Amino acid sequence: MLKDKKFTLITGRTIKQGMASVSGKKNKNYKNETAYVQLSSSIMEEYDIHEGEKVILKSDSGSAEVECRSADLSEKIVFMAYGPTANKLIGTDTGGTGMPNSKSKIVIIEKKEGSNH
Amino acid sequence: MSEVKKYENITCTFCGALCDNIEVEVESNQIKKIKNACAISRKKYMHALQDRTIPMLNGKECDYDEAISRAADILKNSKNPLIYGLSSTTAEAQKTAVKIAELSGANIDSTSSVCHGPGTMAKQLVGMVTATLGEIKNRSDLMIFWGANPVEAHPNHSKRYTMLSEGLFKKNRSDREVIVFDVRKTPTAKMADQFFEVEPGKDFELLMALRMLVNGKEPELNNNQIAGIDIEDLKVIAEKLKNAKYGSIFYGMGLTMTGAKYMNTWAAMSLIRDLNDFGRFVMMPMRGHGNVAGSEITMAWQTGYPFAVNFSRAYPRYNPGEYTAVDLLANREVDAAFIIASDPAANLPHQAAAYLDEIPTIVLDPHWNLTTDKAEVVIPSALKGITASGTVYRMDHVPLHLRSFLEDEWPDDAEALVKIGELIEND
Amino acid sequence: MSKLRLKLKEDNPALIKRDNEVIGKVPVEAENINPDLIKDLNLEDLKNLELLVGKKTYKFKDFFEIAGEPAPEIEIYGDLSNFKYIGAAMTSGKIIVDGNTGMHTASEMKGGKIEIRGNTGDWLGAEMTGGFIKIYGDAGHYVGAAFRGDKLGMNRGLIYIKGNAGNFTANKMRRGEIIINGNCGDLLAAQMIAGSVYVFGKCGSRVGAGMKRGTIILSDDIKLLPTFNYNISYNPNFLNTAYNHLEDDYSIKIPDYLKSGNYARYTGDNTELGKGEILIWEKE
Amino acid sequence: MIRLFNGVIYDPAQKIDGELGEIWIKDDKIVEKPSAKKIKKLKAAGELEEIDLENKILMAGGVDIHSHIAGPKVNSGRVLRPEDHRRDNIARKGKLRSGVGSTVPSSYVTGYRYSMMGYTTVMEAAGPPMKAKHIHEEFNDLPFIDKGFLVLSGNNYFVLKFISENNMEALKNYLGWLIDVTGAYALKVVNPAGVEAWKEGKRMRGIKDKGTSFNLSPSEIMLALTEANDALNLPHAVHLHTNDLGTAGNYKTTLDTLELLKDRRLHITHIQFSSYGKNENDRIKFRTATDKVAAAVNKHPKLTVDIGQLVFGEATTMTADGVLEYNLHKLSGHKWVNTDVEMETGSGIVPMNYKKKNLVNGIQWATGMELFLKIEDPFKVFLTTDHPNAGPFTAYPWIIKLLMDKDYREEYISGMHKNIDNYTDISNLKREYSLYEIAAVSRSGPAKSLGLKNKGHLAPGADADIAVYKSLENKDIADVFAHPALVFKDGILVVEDGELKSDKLLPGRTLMIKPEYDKNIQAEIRGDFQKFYSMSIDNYAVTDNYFNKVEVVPCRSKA
Repeated sequence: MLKDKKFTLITGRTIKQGMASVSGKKNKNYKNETAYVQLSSSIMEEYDIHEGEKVILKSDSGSAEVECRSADLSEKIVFMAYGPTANKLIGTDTGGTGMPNSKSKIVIIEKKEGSNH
Repeated sequence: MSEVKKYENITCTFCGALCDNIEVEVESNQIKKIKNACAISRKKYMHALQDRTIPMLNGKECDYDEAISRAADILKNSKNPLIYGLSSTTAEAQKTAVKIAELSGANIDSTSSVCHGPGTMAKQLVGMVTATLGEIKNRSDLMIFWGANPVEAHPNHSKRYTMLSEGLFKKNRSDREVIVFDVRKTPTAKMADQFFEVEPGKDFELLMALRMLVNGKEPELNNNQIAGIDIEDLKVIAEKLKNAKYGSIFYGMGLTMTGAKYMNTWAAMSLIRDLNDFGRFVMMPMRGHGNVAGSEITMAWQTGYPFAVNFSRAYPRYNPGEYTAVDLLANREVDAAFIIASDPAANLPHQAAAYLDEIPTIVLDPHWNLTTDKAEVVIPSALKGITASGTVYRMDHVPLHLRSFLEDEWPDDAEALVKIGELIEND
Repeated sequence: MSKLRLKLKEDNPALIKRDNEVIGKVPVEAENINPDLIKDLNLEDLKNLELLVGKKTYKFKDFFEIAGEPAPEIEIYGDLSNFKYIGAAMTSGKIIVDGNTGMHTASEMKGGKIEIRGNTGDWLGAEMTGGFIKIYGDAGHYVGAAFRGDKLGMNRGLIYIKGNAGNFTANKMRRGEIIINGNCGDLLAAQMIAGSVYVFGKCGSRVGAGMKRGTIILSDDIKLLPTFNYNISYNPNFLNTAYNHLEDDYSIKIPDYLKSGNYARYTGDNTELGKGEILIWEKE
Repeated sequence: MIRLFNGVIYDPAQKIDGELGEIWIKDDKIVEKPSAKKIKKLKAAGELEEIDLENKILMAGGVDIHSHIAGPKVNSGRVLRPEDHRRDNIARKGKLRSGVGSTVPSSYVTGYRYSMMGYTTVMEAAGPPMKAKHIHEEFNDLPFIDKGFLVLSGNNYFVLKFISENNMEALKNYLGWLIDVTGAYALKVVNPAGVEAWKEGKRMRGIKDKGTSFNLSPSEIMLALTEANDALNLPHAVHLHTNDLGTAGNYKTTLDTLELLKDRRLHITHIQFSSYGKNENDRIKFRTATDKVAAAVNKHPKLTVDIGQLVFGEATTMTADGVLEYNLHKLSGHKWVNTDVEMETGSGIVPMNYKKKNLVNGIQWATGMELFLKIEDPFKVFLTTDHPNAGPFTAYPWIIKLLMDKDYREEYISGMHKNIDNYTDISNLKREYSLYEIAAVSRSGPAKSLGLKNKGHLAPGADADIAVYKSLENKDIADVFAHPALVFKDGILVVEDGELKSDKLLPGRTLMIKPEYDKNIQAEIRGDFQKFYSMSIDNYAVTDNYFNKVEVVPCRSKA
């Protein structure tokens, strides 16, 4: 099942991402803390996604497999802790400013093949 | 029996708030107790001595001096190298990195370009009204957090400098009104008196509308809303801004990374400037890395420019978008890279960081990270503020001196850079 | 009339190679590709003119096969997308590039003509004070803009782009004309001081942000900032005069539909002087 | 040793006015002429370098008493203005580092350009104590010149607190401590009470009214600070930037200030900005009021001033006087930086372009010139542009030409606004400075005012900081002073024919003082400090690692 809704991907700090990043970048914990996406619960419902389920996020610059968590968010945005997974989606266009679109990338959500909710 | 030593007023280098009230107890070159540190800082200290890098050449362990001399060779022999990072090292190391950039005709850029660099670009257009953190603590009656979430990124900020601090004229939380503008209800928003949810990417429109209202003009409306906020609410906000005696805005990546990028900050800076016609109003970037402010400061006194500097003509030139790391890497314009105290493989867009696999890359860092995986040369170093001393600049440009309190087997960043510089210079 | 012809060598010192495979290109600073300088040289001097490749200096002969003779008219063949400053500060003569060029093409140009039969990079014609620039393909960001911190962008001259242009086109423009046949990025004419910009395709967001004076003519409807207000719907006389001038003097093709019908006039930016105007052609 | 002979010496400190003579240098000092026997020995050993100056002008190295060259405000100005640097590039040469110039040059270039004019000592005019480490970091990248900084102390919380408690002992100790822990050279007072008022959102006029939450008038603050300055035996007087600076009619405030402090040691800086009259009914509010100000200066026995001469062209105004920069921003519409520093000071930056044809700018220019020409004693008035406020320091040679050449001055005025004579009397002033007087206003005077006993003169014992200029005959005066024939710093030849000769960076000294005070003051202020500053008092001091090459200048012997 595939929906074509578009979301703005917001990347940002979380306290756990911060704690993990100073506890060893190569530890599993850092990877885990930067490889999930937060969605509004209504979007989770609409897409029939369960807490902890893995989905694919896609932008015009790349895609990433991430775990879903529900959060108090507007339906227009999805949130990811800043890190290597989110950076697969961001793309390198800086529009002449040096700054990539780290909080304004448009993404879509695809359910993982074979997931059967 | 080994002796327990106690150190007070140690500065934590994790974030731009640079809390300088950390207390540590040390025994047998190990940290035994930590006081006053936030959750992130505590982890940082506890992990400091683990996962330490060793000198490596092409994936094999080597002598420290071998790594240093290979680094010098790479920089010397390249046509257009990039030196990048700098935000988590000392001013002494930053200065020396600029010298190496000059000697090797390199591009030098800090993490500022993907962080608060846009705010600096905006400052170059309009200027900026700001203050040190203590000034805000002592005087500010209205505090605004815009696209900034210090509760998670600068955990002790509110206690030391803002909402919850004790100031000279403003004593506690009830002396201050707090408003948060963000695209999501962050933990910081939950501490505020009011939270306004901004439509993503519409900060510019919102700030421009506020400028109009503050100056007694009516913005043009389509549906009585701007950026998802009702015009009547906006009018109330504008009045509050005008009536503040000493207002303050802390802004984060929510302003610098979205929509109009540096023009967002331009709009905010213009608004704050205008507000000084009514009362006093100041603004402050919530600088992320411990010494990212220092990277702009040291680069500026040596080159005249804050970041995105090119030395191919043996004098400094400046242009974000041209000499910035993401552009240089993504456009495949550099033929070598020297990463100092930073982890672009984790923090830059994937395709930009991936190019580091293809060119000779040197990493100078005390810990293994995702970029050390890509490095031809790894140079270990001592830990800033733990096993190495030096200078760091807080988000409000207040300098602090770091004292070391543990022993290390590796020289610090500044020393490594001095050695590389000498090898290039005396060639 | 004599001409100089330069053809870029396929293998040249700017290529970044890894295991003999080209993985990137170092920028080449080519401000010496300038008719003012070249026209009076002998062939030997021309071959030895310098090109800066990153920090290393090379010569024209390392990069180009040279034909013809030094002359005020220069034709260049090849993909020069990593060549910066071609025609920068030129005051006279003519450069034709059959291929792409890189950043700062014709920046600070004072006179003469430059024609790129491909795409070009950022900062095209930045702070130019005269001359005619014609781009057959797309241009990058900051067309005709002011450099970082400067007060004035393009100040006289004309830039015609047949393809698309990027963000910050006409940033702080002071005088002159920019015509974009295709689409344009965000923040068109931000902080514009005066001059005219035409966009015949679609336009990104935040047109005219912070503009003081000047005129922006758009063929496609856009969402304006809340700092602009609507005045009137009319057919401005001066526009036909301007269109005729562009067609007659510069052979620029103006879409016929724009020559009639009404334009909606907005003024702003009302956080600044508010004397800038945006004219948007109204579909019937 | 080095022997400089056949030079025409101008050394006002020794009252030498253009006498042929010679100077002996050993290491970094000027020394007595050795005995004939010693000279013979030196010659035999090849250890004597003799340089024939062939009637060239010989002066001590220049001393700038007031210039903004390092620290947070200057650096913020650099960042603010990429357009200021873009066309003024200096490439790396040998071991000389690269940089950029124009009104706010990078640190290395600042050192180069002072040195290339024959200046060897410069005082950074205003440092916020809390950011003193930054100043010292920059000092270590500021080659070829000796330097010190003036620490801001006119609006500090503890200053205001102790004065309002009438606790003069604590005030004195606090100021001693402040100088000590920041590595400063002297006390700088900027718009006393007015900066605090700006931070409180208030405005003040004159020096008598009380307007801040500390309930103090500028007069009370100035009286207390000048008293404490003397009690500490500081080598330099209180270095004052007056209240109401830059506003029409402010000469009254300046006269009131001079009257208030008529028997105190005092230095008023960039007094040009403090000497404006006012035309109530004219569209142009400004006029010069230099007659009255110069008369008061001439009368005051313990006063020195520097001018802050305006220079037409680009400038970058920067000062601790926050409200002044706000006013300049409102007036010009130019970009504006303001930084309030907790518990201590304010600051602001606004770029300017002074235009020769602009009447107000012309009046400001004339105000400076008139003061130069009306203040009688050249040991009382010093050459500055308040760099980069009224113009860049690189304009000094041009200003010297204006002072020395009446005809040039008159010709220059004829190209200014046609109504300039209605607002100024510069056209009536016929005085011309002599080389002796130039040496006084650019070397001996400022060195004496600063209490720098080894600077500004050529007597044995002085630092071997020496400038040699070509003879003025048939030459453009400005060109002569812009391109010294030779410059020695610490006895080392660093400039030849106006070009840097040294191929490596020669570090200058950091000048500081260590006044006596009661060290218990730190415990006394600790409570308030820990509460109301945002950093710990234990991290406040500039530690020794920031000092590369220091000279501690002795305080005055006790009266």
